[in-house]
Amino acid sequence: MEYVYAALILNESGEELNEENITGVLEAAGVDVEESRVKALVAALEDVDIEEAVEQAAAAPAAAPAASG
Amino acid sequence: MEYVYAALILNESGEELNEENITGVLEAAGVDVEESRVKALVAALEDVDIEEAVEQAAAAPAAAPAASG
Amino acid sequence: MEYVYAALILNESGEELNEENITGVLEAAGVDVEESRVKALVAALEDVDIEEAVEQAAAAPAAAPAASG
Amino acid sequence: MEYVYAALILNESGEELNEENITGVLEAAGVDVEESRVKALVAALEDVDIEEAVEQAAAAPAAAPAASG
Amino acid sequence: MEYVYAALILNESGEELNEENITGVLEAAGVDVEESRVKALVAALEDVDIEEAVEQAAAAPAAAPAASG
Amino acid sequence: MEYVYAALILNESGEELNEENITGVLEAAGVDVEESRVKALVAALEDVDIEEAVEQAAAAPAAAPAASG
Amino acid sequence: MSAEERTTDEVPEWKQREVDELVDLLEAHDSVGVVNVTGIPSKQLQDMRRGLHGQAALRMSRNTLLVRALEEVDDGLEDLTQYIEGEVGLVATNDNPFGLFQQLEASKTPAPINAGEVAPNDIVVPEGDTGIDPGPFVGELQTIGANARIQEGSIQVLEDSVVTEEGEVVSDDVANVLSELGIEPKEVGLDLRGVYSEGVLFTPDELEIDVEEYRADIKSAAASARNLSVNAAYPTEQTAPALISKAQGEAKSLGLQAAVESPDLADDLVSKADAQVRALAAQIDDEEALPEELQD
Repeated sequence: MEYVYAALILNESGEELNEENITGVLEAAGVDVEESRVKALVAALEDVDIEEAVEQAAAAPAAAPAASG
Repeated sequence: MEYVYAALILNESGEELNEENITGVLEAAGVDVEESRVKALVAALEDVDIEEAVEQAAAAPAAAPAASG
Repeated sequence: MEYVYAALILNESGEELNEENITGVLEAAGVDVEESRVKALVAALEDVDIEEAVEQAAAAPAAAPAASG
Repeated sequence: MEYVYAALILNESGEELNEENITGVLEAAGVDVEESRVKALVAALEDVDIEEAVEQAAAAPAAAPAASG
Repeated sequence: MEYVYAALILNESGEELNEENITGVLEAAGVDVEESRVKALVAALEDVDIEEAVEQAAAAPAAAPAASG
Repeated sequence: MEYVYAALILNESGEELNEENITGVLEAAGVDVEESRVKALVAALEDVDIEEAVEQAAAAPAAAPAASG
Repeated sequence: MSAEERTTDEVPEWKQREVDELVDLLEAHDSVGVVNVTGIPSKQLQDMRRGLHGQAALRMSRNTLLVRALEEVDDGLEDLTQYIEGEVGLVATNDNPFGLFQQLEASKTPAPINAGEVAPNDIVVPEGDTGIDPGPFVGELQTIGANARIQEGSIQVLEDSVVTEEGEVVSDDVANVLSELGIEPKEVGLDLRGVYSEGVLFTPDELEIDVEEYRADIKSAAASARNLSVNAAYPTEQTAPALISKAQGEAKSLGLQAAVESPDLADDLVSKADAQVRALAAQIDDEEALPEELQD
């Protein structure tokens, strides 16, 4: 999921969701980045309205952590 | 939520979840990082089993009618 | 509800759930403490598994806010 | 959660929700307070209508039994 | 989704899930294969227990059409 | 299920859903193809609206029984 | 046609002509089936032939000639000769064999069963009013095992009653009662024994397609692919929103569990705390210890 997380950080920071930026975030986290996965992610997200997807997720009930911390 | 995503990426890459690393990831994403939030995040995550928390999210399938305003 | 919150804080800090401690927390918050309620609360919680009660609440997600702001 | 509890006690007592007060409540409960978490909490709650958030929680169906892990 | 279907066929036939085989299946179906997507798929599936991943229901976020205002 | 997956790939690639194409996809995946099953599939799918079935699957969070790990 | 070369003397010319006709028929169609026509009255057979017109041709002949024709075409059709036995006919169609099977099934009609015949399925006398006046018939019903009684001036069957099980021989008594009640337990029609189609021999059980099952399989396959795509974090156009949602859910779950002081989580953290305090308060059964808002 790290690729998706990276995309979401960029979405929040307002930076462009391109291969370079995703790769940069992942590398900063020490991920051994696969170029093909970055490409695939960017391609898949091209026509997706991230805000909308995020809002829908947010509207869903917060997933219940059962075990106390 | 970008701080939490950063923590999740580090969790997957296996890098240590410390202030420096989180700051690095966020900065790579162009986030204007607040030190106190990073500190707070690291402190909050100290005693939490991240794997477990993530799995619990999967257990509660998100599905609720959104009436966002 | 502040009395019960005080109990929850003490439960997390690991301090003893006694009258003195509850009174201390509440006074620090500027609450005008009623001694009889503190007494009653301490007595009532004697037979309660706080962890369990808290976990059950956590399991029920703070369900779907109708109108997110 | 103790930081959040502390904020909610202050909310009920009517005291100001600032770093000093939160720290005071937590210390009275014997919590080893992290300044950064207090800061982050105050910042996070700045734009939150606590009453509303609480009402929404109350509206939520009470509690599914936790399948604790 | 055709790439995923191709992986699932290979998983059932017992053939190795590698780039060559996936490309072969897709080409036989007249798909104009993108190498990077094939690579990404192989990489994504590397550490995945396909049987388990297939069975574990993925949340359907799109379920709730948001009447966003 | 491999026969059905093959049909779904063809459905996405836009190639005709006929015996030859299904057989081709399956053989490319190393499946030992049974002609009668291919024929039955083609005949049966004549009466199935594949798009609709796929959409229904996406809307309902996966019918597949969850074998959580 | 190669009829000129084939002047085998032992075969009467009319037979050879008939075989040639059959061969022409077989060669002109993609699928050929052998059907059992035992017990079908000729009138009904004609109706069925008419019903199939345009979609399938039904031909009857002597079995020896059918076999000869099938063998003459060769090309795999000779596999069908194993089914040429008893009263049979050939059906030829350009439809696929599954469609042919469906057509033939649909054309079947109910028919009475005679004493001495083997029940093709459980024979049931259904619950309900027989409409027959009280009389000895109630005894006949009871004799064959139907739960019958006189009620409200007529003979009533109180529950669905199996009077002959599948595979059993129908007795005189049963046949009489069924006839009296007008029950027709048989399905009469062209019974496919086997179909040869473009190189493949199909038996009837292979031809019975459950379209619903295929629809369900498609859904299940699509769901599997979706699950795999999301769970393996391999994004596709269709699953990208689900992945975002999943990532969001995971972050939220972690954030709430760790009580991360984030503006995005503040609402939920407050809600969670409130839910917890209420849950704990609910365990307190001393009124006096309860907050005012929770006291009665």
